[in-house]
Amino acid sequence: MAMMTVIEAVREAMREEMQRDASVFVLGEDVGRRGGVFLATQGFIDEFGEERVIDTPLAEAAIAGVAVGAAMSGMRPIAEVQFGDFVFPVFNQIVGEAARIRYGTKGKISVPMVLRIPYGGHIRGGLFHSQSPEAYFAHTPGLQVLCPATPYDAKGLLKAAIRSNDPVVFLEHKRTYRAVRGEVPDGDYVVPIGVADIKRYGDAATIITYGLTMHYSLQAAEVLAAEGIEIEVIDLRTVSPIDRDTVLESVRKTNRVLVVHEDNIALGVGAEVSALIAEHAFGNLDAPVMRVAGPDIPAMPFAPTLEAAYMPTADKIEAGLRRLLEY
Amino acid sequence: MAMMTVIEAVREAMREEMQRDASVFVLGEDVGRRGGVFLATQGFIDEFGEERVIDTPLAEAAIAGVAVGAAMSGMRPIAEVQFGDFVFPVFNQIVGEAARIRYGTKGKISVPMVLRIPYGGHIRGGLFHSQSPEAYFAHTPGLQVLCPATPYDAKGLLKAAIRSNDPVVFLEHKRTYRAVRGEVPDGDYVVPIGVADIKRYGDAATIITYGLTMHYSLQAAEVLAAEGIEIEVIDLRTVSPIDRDTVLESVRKTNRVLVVHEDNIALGVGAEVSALIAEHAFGNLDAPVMRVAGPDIPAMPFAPTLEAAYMPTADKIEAGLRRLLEY
Amino acid sequence: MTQNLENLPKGLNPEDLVDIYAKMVLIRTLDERIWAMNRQGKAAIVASSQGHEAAQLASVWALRHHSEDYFCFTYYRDLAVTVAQGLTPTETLLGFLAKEGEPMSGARQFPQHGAILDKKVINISNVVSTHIPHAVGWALAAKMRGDKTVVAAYMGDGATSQGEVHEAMNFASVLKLPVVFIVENNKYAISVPQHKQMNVKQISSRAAGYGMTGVTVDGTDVIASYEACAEAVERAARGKGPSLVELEVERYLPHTSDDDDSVYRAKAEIDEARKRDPLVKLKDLLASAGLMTDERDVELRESARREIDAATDAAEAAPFPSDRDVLEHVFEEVR
Amino acid sequence: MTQNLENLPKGLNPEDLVDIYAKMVLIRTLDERIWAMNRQGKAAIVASSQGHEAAQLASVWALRHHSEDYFCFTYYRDLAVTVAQGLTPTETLLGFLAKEGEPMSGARQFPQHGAILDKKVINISNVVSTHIPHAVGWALAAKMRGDKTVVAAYMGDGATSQGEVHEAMNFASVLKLPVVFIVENNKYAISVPQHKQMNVKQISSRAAGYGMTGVTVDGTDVIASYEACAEAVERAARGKGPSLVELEVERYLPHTSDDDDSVYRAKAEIDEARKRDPLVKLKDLLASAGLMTDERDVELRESARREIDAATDAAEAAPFPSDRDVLEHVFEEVR
Ligand SMILES: Cc1ncc(C[n+]2csc(CCOP(=O)(O)OP(=O)(O)O)c2C)c(N)n1
Ligand SMILES: Cc1ncc(C[n+]2csc(CCOP(=O)(O)OP(=O)(O)O)c2C)c(N)n1
Ligand SMILES: [Mg+2]
Ligand SMILES: [Mg+2]
Repeated sequence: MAMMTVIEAVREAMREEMQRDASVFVLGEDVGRRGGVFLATQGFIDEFGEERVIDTPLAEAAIAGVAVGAAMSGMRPIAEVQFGDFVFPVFNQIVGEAARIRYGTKGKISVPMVLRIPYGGHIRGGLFHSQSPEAYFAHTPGLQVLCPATPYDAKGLLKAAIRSNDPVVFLEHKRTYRAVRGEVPDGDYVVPIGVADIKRYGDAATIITYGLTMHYSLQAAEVLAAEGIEIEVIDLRTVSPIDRDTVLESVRKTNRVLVVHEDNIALGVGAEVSALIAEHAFGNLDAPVMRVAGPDIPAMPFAPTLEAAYMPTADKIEAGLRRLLEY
Repeated sequence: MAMMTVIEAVREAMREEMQRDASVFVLGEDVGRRGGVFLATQGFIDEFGEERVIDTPLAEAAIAGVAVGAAMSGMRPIAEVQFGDFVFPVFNQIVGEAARIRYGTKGKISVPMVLRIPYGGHIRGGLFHSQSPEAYFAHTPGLQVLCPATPYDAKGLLKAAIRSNDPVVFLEHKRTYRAVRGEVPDGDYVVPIGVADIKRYGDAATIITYGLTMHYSLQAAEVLAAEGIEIEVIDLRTVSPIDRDTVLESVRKTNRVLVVHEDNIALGVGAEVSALIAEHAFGNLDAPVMRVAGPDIPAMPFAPTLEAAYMPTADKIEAGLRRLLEY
Repeated sequence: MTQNLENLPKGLNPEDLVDIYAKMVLIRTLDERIWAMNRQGKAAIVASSQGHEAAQLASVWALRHHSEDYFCFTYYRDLAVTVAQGLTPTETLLGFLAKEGEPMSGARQFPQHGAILDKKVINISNVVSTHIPHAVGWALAAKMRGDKTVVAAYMGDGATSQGEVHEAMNFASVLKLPVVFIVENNKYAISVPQHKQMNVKQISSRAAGYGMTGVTVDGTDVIASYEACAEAVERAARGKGPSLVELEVERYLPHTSDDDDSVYRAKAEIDEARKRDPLVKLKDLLASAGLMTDERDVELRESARREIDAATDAAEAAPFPSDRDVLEHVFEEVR
Repeated sequence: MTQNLENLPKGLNPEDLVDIYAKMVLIRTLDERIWAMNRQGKAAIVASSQGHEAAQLASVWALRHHSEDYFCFTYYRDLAVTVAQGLTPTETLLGFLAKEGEPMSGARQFPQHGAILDKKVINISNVVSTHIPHAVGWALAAKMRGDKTVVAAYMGDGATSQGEVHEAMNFASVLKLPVVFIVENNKYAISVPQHKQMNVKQISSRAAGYGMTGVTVDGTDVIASYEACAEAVERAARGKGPSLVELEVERYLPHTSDDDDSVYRAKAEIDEARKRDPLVKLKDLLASAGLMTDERDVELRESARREIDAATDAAEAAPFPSDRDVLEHVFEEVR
């Protein structure tokens, strides 16, 4: 066991997979000598050479599209987009193409690629360095969308993603990169795609969340625990396809659900969670499924005061829990 | 009053607005001499000249981005994307830029543009000519997303869209273009953005839908009406922002809701409708909010047998209603 | 004619020209049949290759003769490439009729879309130009693995306006990847004529801005097309990076069967273009070299018609695909 | 120096050069202050203009002297453009400190982002190159309205790899729009050197592929930069369409305050680049022409320092914006 940060876990996962499998390579802006703007690939160019650590031109559509083409031919590219806000140029290739290639060739071609995206706010990123783009991808059949919150999950899920024979959108919350440390086992392990994790057990209500707000949710749960109220916290980890079983089982136990995410509320991942619960656990609910999420404004303003107004922090989650419990 | 098709209504709306306001112009591929591939701008180049009816290079990002720039400077461009499936290249400009410009300049610049997108399937369009992209836009604060189903709504909403000072994504279902005829009043009128329309009154259950499946929903409602079961059919018309009042009022009356759309189910517009109802009308529900929608496969296969398997048609909606009523 | 048969480009023999002509006859016959079946309401959508055949076939022969291995990323108008690569007329027609057994996508996609890996053809998408980065990625993978594949990326003139083409060409040139970008310039993107698409006469003028070689030749001339493609294929094969080959062709029919070109294109222009018909030009060339007679030509056409008739019957007799697997192949495992 | 003061390009007078020098001193002082405030933890993020000033200021003077009206679509490194256009040092610093009263976005955005319409500057987005189509659209609108605006679209070398730049340049050239594409080529996109971004030495080599004029000049040389920009502005103003002006500049500091350039850039390279410092070059030129003395230079620097000191105090004293309006301006009306 070693203590490491999320960015270290990400780096370790890629390094080990590149050591293990010669078909794995990374491409993106500044991934070479610079080691990526967040240093996810620090040292890689020395270890694996320029051929497998490709500094690309500043062109996200090509990064994604070239990765798709290489993956179609059997390589396992890991493409990096520098910030979640710069991800829209890849939509044509990822949402329009990668997601449909297996289906559109009736299974003859697969796209075993990973698109890594540092995302999310509460880092003074302002309007164009704070985006949470997961819902766009989660609406797209054919994509697997992962949002790990801890170093353990980051490493294990990234390994699973690299080994998956289908495209993965891998979202790494920027604020967790250095702020979140945790234990990571020595040696090889994977965290299965599509399986949620109960990060805290409780019976009074269930929070369903992922990413940075998973940590804020745990903080809010601690506050209520001090009052003897035990909240269950489910970390989705994979936001598409959603792990219905884990979610529904918890709902049947606690009968109250708060969905929490940083992305804006309208058609955020929480909408699908709420709709699924409505469909499959209607009879188990003692209160409406409530949502605490970013407001429906473009994420997220730069000034610290404005950013704080946007961000679903522990106190807002706590307030949401109290509303839910009082219903 | 005149009887016309949806495509005629679209054409009339644009023509009248271009006659009324010199700042309105159209741009897109083949909109000139060809009159657009669906003939939405037929005759425009003769009436308004090449300057206001601009045949562009085959470059959707530029079409959208140039429209954004022109709109920022006070023009009212109507940009056309030929098919909903080719819309991903505009995401950077529409989702990333147009949606945030008012917010990011604190109201100093607005983007009064309309992006017209023929969309949807059941026309033998296959995997890349059948897409329903509305949910991506509906997840984006700052965009108004309209999906008219009838000639009346198409004309009135398009006029409202052109006059709006904020960007509008205007989705026209391709199958309705020639298949749906209806009465359209003579002279000028607008249908307000953000207001749903009850297309059929009933008390047994509410269908919430829009676009082509609005017509299929009415067909299903007719079948049940023959058995004395009256279904209310709400046509959202604007899928973002959603008209909560109309939706919630109907739920309070019928206590049962079926959401119907052609787009795939996961994080489709129906998810947000379901989540809103859960939040605001929990106590009014006698049954879970159910969804009839496209399956979570890339929309939609080409062979007629496969297309039929995808499509939420009247019989599938009828079956959904019966499930809902039996709960 | 730019060349006589004494002076053919390296790698191209007179027999190749005879073979190419025979293929061209077959493909034209097939193309005409498909168009007719659309007018009969049997084929939902068709984009004709008529006028592009010489360019397409020359490129395939150049790939065969000048690379150790190759792969084709085609677009919807490349019927001559797919057939030359081995898609049979029956398989082709199964695609146009969306029937069971269609080999590229199982009739999930428009005709000519999907993949036939054993025949080295991929055409995933209807979204114009999205395949150009794929082709570059395929070439990158080949280079990384050290195999000798040269990748041909086909596109129309209209496609070159797309940002992804710019990004992909630049990317390929920076990494010196074995790609040949083949532009079939028929001077129209649906209804939009070249001068409204770009302010240049030659699309190959873009190549210099990427540091690669660009050339424009008469794409109705098999020999000129072969020569230009062969040089580009050799450059790619020798590790000298990508090239841009612009082949000036003609589009004789409307953009697709859904289009009506009479509203934007003068009949006189099409009549003029017919004078460059690649089929006629190649036949005349072969005849003047004593390699083709009218009798042999009639034989070829009749044998083609018989083959297409049989394929038509087979395709019409086939059922539509069963909908049982419509939920399959979203992911490796059904979820 | 490429020119002496007897032979200045049309429209540029010796007094202009003195004015430009004074602005340059002010802007360099301001830029250094901002960087220092980042290191003190006060300014969250900074992209320095140091090394780009001559290019930026020359372009502004060319726009002023050779168009009836103009508009600037800038990018994050264009501090000299925004200040030359009238953004005061205090306003600038309010932006870097994200304080109330920040005029471009109300501190919703990174510094230098948003709009100051009365000062003819828009810089909406941090997403590289998205503003290039906007600039083209603004020019289209100007042309449609018949006003005489010339639009300057600023970008870095890295930005030119984006598909949207290709699409926008092509679009502008087809419609002969009054745009000047100004590429500030500092040979790096963050850490990626030019040869990994493109396989050409001169980005202006792309212009021919769009049918427009392209030119590359020394962007640390005010006079050469002015001349190249002036010609492009005049072409645009005369309805002759867009041009691409590549200004070869230097980046003296890391990409932004978040970057560490020592891992990818040799110190010797930066030392070498310092020899082309536009500030030093212009001072030497003016001195040799008798238009600048060391005393006057010291005066300029001290007055700049005083102005920036006062601005710093004012900006530091300002409060952060209140969060009351955080939900406003999503749409025209709050919904
Ligand atoms: C991204 C995208 N935009 C628009 C279309 C619609 N469309 C299909 S083909 C075509 C014209 C293509 O012209 P060109 O590249 O010259 O090829 P050609 O058909 O002339 O061979 C257009 C606009 C599309 N399929 N994809
Ligand atoms: C679409 C997009 N991709 C990546 C980034 C991250 N990024 C910001 S600036 C930059 C480099 C830009 O280089 P260049 O255009 O040469 O401008 P310079 O900073 O050198 O002046 C990158 C990669 C971004 N902001 N937007
Ligand atoms: Mg063409
Ligand atoms: Mg640069």
